[in-house]
Amino acid sequence: MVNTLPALVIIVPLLAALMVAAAGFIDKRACFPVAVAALSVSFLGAAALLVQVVNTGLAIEYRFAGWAAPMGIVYVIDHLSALVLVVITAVSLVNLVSSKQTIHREFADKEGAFISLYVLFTAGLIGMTATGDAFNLYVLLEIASLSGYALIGLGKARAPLATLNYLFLGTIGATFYLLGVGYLYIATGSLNMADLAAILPGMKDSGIVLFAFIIMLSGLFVKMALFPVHGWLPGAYSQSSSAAAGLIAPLTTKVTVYIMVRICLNLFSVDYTFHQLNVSDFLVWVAIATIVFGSLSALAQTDYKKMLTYIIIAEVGYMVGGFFLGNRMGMSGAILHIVNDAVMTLCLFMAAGIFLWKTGSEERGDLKGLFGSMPFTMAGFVLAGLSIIGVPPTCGFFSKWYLVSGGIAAGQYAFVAALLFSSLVNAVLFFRLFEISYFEPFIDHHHGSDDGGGHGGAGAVIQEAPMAMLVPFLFVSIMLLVLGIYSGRIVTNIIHFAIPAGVI
Amino acid sequence: MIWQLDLIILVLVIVCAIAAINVKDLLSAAILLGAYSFLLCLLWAIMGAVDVAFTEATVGAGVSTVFCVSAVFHTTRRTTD
Amino acid sequence: MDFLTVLISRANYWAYIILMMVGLYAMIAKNNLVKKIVGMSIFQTAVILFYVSIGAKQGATIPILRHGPVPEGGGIAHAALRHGTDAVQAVNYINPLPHVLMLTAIVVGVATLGVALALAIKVYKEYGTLEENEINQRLRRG
Amino acid sequence: MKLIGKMTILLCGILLIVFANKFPEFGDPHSPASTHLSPYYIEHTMADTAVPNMVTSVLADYRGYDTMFETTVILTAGLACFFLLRLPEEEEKEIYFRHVPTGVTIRIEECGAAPEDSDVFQRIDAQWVPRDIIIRSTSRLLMPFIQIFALYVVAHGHHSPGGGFQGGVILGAAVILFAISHNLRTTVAKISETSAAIMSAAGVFIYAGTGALCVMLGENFLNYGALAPLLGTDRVMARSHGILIVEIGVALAVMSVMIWIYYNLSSAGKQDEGL
Repeated sequence: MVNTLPALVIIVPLLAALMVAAAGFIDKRACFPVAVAALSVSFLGAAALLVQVVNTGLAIEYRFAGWAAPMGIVYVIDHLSALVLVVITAVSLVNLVSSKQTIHREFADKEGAFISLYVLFTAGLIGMTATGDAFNLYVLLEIASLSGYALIGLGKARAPLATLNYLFLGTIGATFYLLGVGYLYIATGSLNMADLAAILPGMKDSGIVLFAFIIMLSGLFVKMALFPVHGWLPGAYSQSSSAAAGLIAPLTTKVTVYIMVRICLNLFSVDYTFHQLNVSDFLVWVAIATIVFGSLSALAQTDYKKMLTYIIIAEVGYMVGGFFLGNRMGMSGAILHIVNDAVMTLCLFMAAGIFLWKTGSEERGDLKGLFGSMPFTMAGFVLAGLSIIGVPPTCGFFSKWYLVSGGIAAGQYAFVAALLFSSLVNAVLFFRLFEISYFEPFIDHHHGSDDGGGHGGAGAVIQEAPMAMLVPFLFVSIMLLVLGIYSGRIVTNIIHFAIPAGVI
Repeated sequence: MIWQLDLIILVLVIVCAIAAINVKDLLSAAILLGAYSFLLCLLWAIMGAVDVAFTEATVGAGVSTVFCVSAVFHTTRRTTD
Repeated sequence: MDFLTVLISRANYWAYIILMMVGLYAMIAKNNLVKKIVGMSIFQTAVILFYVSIGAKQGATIPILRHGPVPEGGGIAHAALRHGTDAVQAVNYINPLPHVLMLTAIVVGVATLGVALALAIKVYKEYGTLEENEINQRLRRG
Repeated sequence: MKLIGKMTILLCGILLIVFANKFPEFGDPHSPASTHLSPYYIEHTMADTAVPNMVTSVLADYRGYDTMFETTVILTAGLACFFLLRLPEEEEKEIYFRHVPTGVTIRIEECGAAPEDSDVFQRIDAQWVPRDIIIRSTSRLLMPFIQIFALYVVAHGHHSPGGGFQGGVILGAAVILFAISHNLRTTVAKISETSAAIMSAAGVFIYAGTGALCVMLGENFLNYGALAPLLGTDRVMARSHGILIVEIGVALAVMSVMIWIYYNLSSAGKQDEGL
């Protein structure tokens, strides 16, 4: 009996997306339940896969069309991809559930198309994570990108222009990746990652392979918004609607980092990436520049959604830098941070969505007095802020701890300093937000009245977000604590096996 | 494969590409892009990639050009570069 | 004659690089959004040219097996086939794999083109121009 | 900015040319690309799938999973264009009609009663231009031939160049030709946007559903061999038929998405007069 779980994880969302696309023109009410059901099945499948992989300790292979590895396309689910799959499906599901009303209000006629693109985007990311074929990854990357452009493109007034820039850079990135695959193909004649990994050690000194490595990584760097090529990210994400931002902001950059990790570790070996080529120091410096740049730009923003987008850029720097430290601590930190950062970013963007719903604006000043009127939401927001800063019981602390220890072990003190600097900046940013929302009185823009309450909005009436938004949000913010408490287990049971034995 | 033909078409392809991005009229740019795609289709046909050539002839030279023209029709032909 | 052999063996690779750079130049340095989209299209097709060049094989025929009645005294490929499918020699047929990959890439290209043009139309509706510097001026003014 | 761009491009170009000199000779039959994987496809396509056109067999069988997502990419583009561009239909202040036999244009204001859109009274827009009768009749004459050729391309993809994509695009092009030579309203009246959208989803569904059927029959996704009992043939012929089924799905999806994208692009989402 074949284990069909790896196929189900992606096929169910794909079929659901098709049904939703058609249902959008027949009966709009069917769209949302079908999408939620499909994403739930996908999430349960991913969780089951993770349990299977952890219990058996072996990677699961699924052969599409029944052809064995180099001839056909296979899915390979190992510790790393199973972990990322769970994160992708969970984030997508929670965000969809929480933004039901927003989608309904913002895209009245196009609800079906939006949900269909949403599910297609998720399916693309799932496929990118699970695939064991270098070219198949490109196709799925394009699905995720195209649906991402569409989701972002229908936002605020400047969204189309920002999205068009994103599309140009995204296409350059994807085409560079495709070119890299072509170089590998001309050198080896194969497209399967495992097959390539077996052939490549024999041609270490080949210039073609070197260039394939360079161009694939540069393509991915464009896609993940590393420092010199980050320009598309802040505009695109801050102009998008909150339902789309809550899906795309947490996932796109993290999955791209995951692809980078996978290409460096499983396609080109650890030996090639870290010993044959002396690029890791250079890339750590690029990451440091990204962190410093992201943090400084975030300081300059008054629009909190734009501030969050610059924080995302800094976080990309954490992960890339941590990975290229080249030791076990740093890599564990980077991989753990993929998980934690996805959840933290989701939490922050959900909070931003609730604030937008409440105040109708994304200016920092308009958060005044929200502690008084939305105590639960603000409690969750404080947790998310503390996690981004890296305060102990939350998950942000643990991944940062691994990254810092990795940096010290590798002797990269500049990286450690950049991490601490960025935490400091985050502290400044978030305490400023807390201050505004705690001490300044709430102004209700909808009714144009100032309740004139004292500190903490003593006279304010509690007016929480609707349950459908609040419950998922609080669930995610509690997950921040849970992930923090269990992060030791995640590292020893899953991430430990995801890093090849050669890394010390 | 006849290499003389190959070289001539390669040169024409490059000329078309450069013309498409330098011409001062967007409608001409769209048409030149179509011509570029069609020349590439010829190139692939003589290189033996018949299926790719067929697809490029229908998709690249056919439908893409129509899309470009309709987009130009709804925006503007004017360009400064 | 030496230069000529080098030219023949490398011309396709050089041409793909030139096309790629032309496309990249248009995407980075051009001011007009539709010009950038045209550049993007050229950029993507350059990679397709590269892949198809990988698949080329001297002295081989198109990747469709000769089937049905075989004429008397056909080419090498036909002669090999006269003894049934077992005699198919890989040397006689062009590598089909890059062609398959590039069918996918062409389709991805037209999909991206469609979405990009849709966005360009939206930008034009918003700002009334396709020139980036004019759009930036308008944004700065208010 | 422009200077930096030019410098980067020059650098990239030089780098690419340097590395390109390390490639195997152009057309070398002994290069890794021609010796590692591709001989398997060339030598086994007949025995495995009974399809002489290797490109079709690799496209729809060995790497059929890629092709399914390729079709999905097209669907995504259709959805994206609709999502980005489509404007809600609203009542216009004034509408124009043209009385076809006399060529008189009638303007009807908000309160007036509009005639039915028919052969006699044709709804037009302010920027209407007369359509040439020669072009109209010629394209009407050509359409069936184009469509027949497209069907041939779809069905004959096993034995000659062609297949679902090419055939689908040609089918779509026939409709686009009709829309260009007549006008968009006439075309939308024949193939509505809703049916184009549903057909494009259905086309991909045929592909993915065939795969899912194989899973239900207890084999791997897209392993058409599992369909053998249903089709009443042996496993090899079942693969050949399976390829035909998914090619039909691809053709349906590609045709309707091309039409759908054209509807939205050519009218900037208004779906009125069109080009």
